[in-house]
Amino acid sequence: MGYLLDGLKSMWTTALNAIRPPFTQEFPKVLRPHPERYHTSFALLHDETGDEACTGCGACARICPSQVITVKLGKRESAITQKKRGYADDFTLDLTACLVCELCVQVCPTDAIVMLKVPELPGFRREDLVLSMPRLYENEKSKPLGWSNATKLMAMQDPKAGAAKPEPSKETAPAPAAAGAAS
Amino acid sequence: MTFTATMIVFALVGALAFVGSIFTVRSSKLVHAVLWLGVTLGMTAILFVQLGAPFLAGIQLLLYVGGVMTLMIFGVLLTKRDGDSELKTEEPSRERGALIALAVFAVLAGTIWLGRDALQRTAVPSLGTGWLGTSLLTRHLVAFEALSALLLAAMIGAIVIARRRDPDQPSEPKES
Amino acid sequence: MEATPAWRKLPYRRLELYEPEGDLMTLQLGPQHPSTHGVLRIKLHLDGERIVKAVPFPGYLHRAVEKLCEQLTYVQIAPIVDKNDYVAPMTSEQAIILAIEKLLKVEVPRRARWLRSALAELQRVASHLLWLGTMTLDLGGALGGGGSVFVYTMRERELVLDLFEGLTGSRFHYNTHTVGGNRHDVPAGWAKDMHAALDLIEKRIPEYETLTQNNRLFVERMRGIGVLEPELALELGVTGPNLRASGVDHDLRRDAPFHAYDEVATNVITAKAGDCLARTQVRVAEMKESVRLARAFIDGLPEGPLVSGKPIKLPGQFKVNSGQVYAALESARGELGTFLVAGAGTSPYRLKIRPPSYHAISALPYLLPGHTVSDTVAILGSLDPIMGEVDR
Amino acid sequence: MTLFAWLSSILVAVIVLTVTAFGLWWERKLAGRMQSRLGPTIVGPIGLFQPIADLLKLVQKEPIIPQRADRALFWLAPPLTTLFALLVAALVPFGPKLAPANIDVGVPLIIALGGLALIPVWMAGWASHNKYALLGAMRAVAQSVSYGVPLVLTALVPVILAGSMNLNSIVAWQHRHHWLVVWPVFLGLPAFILFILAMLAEANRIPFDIPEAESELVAGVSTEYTGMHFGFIYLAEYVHTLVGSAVASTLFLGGWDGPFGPSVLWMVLKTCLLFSVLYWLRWSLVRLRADQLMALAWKWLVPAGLALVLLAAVWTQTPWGR
Repeated sequence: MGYLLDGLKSMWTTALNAIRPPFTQEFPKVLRPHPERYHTSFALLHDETGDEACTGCGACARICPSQVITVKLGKRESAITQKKRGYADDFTLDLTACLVCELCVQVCPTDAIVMLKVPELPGFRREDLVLSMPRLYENEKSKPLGWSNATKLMAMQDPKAGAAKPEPSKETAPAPAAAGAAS
Repeated sequence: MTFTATMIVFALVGALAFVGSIFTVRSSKLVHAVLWLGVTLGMTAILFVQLGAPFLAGIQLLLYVGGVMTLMIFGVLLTKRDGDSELKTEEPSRERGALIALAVFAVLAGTIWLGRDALQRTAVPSLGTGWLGTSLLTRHLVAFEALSALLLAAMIGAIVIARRRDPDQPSEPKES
Repeated sequence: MEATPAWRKLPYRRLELYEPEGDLMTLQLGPQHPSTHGVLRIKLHLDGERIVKAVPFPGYLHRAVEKLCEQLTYVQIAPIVDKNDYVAPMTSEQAIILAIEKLLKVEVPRRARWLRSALAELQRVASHLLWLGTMTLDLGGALGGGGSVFVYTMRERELVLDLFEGLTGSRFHYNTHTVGGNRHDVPAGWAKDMHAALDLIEKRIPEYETLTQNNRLFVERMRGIGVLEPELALELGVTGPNLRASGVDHDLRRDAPFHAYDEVATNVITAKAGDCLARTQVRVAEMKESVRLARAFIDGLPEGPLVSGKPIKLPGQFKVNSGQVYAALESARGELGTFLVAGAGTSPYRLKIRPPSYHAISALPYLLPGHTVSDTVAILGSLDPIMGEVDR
Repeated sequence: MTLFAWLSSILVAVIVLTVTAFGLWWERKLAGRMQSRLGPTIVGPIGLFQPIADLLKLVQKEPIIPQRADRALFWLAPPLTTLFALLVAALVPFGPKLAPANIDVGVPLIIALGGLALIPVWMAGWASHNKYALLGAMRAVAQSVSYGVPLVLTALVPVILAGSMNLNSIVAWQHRHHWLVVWPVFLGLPAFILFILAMLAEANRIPFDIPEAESELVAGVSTEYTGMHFGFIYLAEYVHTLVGSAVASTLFLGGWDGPFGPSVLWMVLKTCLLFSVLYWLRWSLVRLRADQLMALAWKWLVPAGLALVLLAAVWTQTPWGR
């Protein structure tokens, strides 16, 4: 009898879940809301003067754990400021092997590379997932940009932020409930 | 002699039963033999229906096709999959078998031939399952119970044989 | 010479009693099988449906992560090892970061430690939820009650992943830990979201219990199956919930505190029986405990900096020339340790990961014999191995 | 056979296949909602044509035969599974007149034909030359042999009470008296529950679907099958469950008997309701182990069934049961 009772209880539970609204959505028709920090693909930015922000320093290529970024450094005169500075002659990012670890964004000294907030990343050929330099600059204009850039990430990780408050020693650690909720 | 639908069905079913029995004997694979036997038994069930004994047909399906076949299947599953599946028949036994089959056929045919007048005269009464049950539990009660006791004894015997353990076999592991 | 203890039994029954070709059937369970949790192959010698001998063959998912890490600098390792334990990437990342910090002698700020603890507990909840789903899937099939529990637990796991996404921007491979702290600070309103999600999970856990460990049909499949004796478990190095279900009171969160576990007391959950049911009960109870701990850690999150050293700017910014360390933490599956030998400069000379799953599946040859094929999936599921972690 | 009998048998076949097709859709939709999912939504309005899309997909697929398989049996088994499952449907009365085969031994014949469905399943498992399929076939045989007994015993309860083995007479008896599950409730209800359990086991449904336990045996007997061959085995399971529901509602729930309206409607309604409940059960429970299944059959269902048969026999001799 206990088996029957437990079976009925299980059936009750599934019935309860059947009454609740479905959790899944029809993917292409309904897109789930993405949080602010959501990131997928990449874009290269122009700086405030309208020039290409990337200086071709290659910091992103060096930090990348899976080595998907290749940068070719070139030096030439800027068309806008007329100053000679570094440019990326070629910049390729192979998304097929990208870990989306955001390290390249963090190390960029000029906030040139950022990530995108596009909902999905499909591609049917390998070429669709290899981002060449024109495509990266195209992404800046056509796609919604992500939240993070190097300045913001660095500010968040600043060791001196909030350092004014001395760290309480372990003996006087406050009870968990005493400290306020983080915001 | 006119050919009615019933006769055509009878001829077809009878032919299939015959073919089935031949293949049961002649199949080189044990599994095919069992399945052909199933065909034969199933066709026999249809013959029962034609003879106005649907209950017998149902029981034939339930017990022979359902039960006996299943047990044979069990037997096949317990044999090896490869190697042994080719059946070999010794030559002398084939002749003896044919002789026995012929003898059985002669007896059956002779009985039918001798009783042909009686068969033609008496119309088979369509007696229901109720009549069958009543007669089993009144007129043939002793025979019925004797058969039950025999089957019970056979069952107990089978269990005893199956439960005998080889002392060399590893004991069951404790599950707790 | 002392006598062999009773628990040190042979990992298989006496094979020589069977004809090598006739009596036994060899069944290759896996590597492509619905319930080997990835690509584990188990060679089963069957007598009917009863297992006489079982030999697990890991290695089908070997990706040479340890060797790869020797080529990478310290700051690049964290996103790579994320992929080891693909069910709980957060703790797999923390384990490596702990070892690197210990090697480089980097102090971690208190805020980062509390945040890491909260994340670890959330990850434990998510991991145990997925485990419960797959475990019931093994028992009930994809087209049955198991499938229902699986979808329910995935639904609740999504809530945790949503939280992680809100914090780090990624659902799965976060790279949120860095040497000396965390990369992402808690966004506004995140704590409130977390409490809401945990409230929901806490409310739904009794439903899973109704469908699984309080359901007699489920219990009958699990009770007395795959009993892991505590001595054998200790001998094999089994840790985590599998060990605690065998009655050994061992939890690194309490016994060798890392992160901020020395500041918030952990209740260690143990069970006596050591069978599949005990492992289920321990994990479900741990889920509730983890919900409590996660709340405590996020409520008490201290103010202060998130990173003590420099944030990552260069691949080779951390240098050390000698030393070797072993650092371990209690992941959802047990003691996830990292042994790290410093090379000259910015890369490790040798990195060895001690995955709890590997030790858990090493118990399979001892647990499986005597059980049936149906029990195989129950035992395997209850040990909660993650093949990405086993094979690395 | 009269023209009317031919027409009614065609009508019943059409009803069964239609209900099965929409039963597929209904089950997926039901399962979806129970699992917090949407279920099929794309093909047709609210995914109504999903079974047709499934069928088209299965038909297109290449039939692959393992090299060492027993070709003849491998080809023959899947259509036979569906055939045997459909044969049972011919015996179920859908109305006082709408019974394609209104024969006196309906109950034993239905159980016999239901048991026959085992043979093609075993053929499929054996012919596949696959260890998982063979294990599945072995389990199917053992399970079917065990559960045939309680199935017969519980089906005997309405036979004894109604005094007939004709399904139509049993329904007519329930029409004159009460539905069996209503009165005598202490006989009808337990017999109904036992019958449902045994029927689920015969139809290989959760919690008794161990012959094709996909988490243990990959897919059991259907492991090696592709395309429409798999489709036949899949369809047979549904037809089996559907016909089982129809038989159970005939024996215990009054069959075509209803307070108003056409009898076919009531029969289909009861069958579909029972079908839904069975699928509700399916999506709520985990499966049993093979030995537990045997223990349940021989230790509980068979003794209980025997006791019910005895009780029913005694009941007919009491003043209330005459």
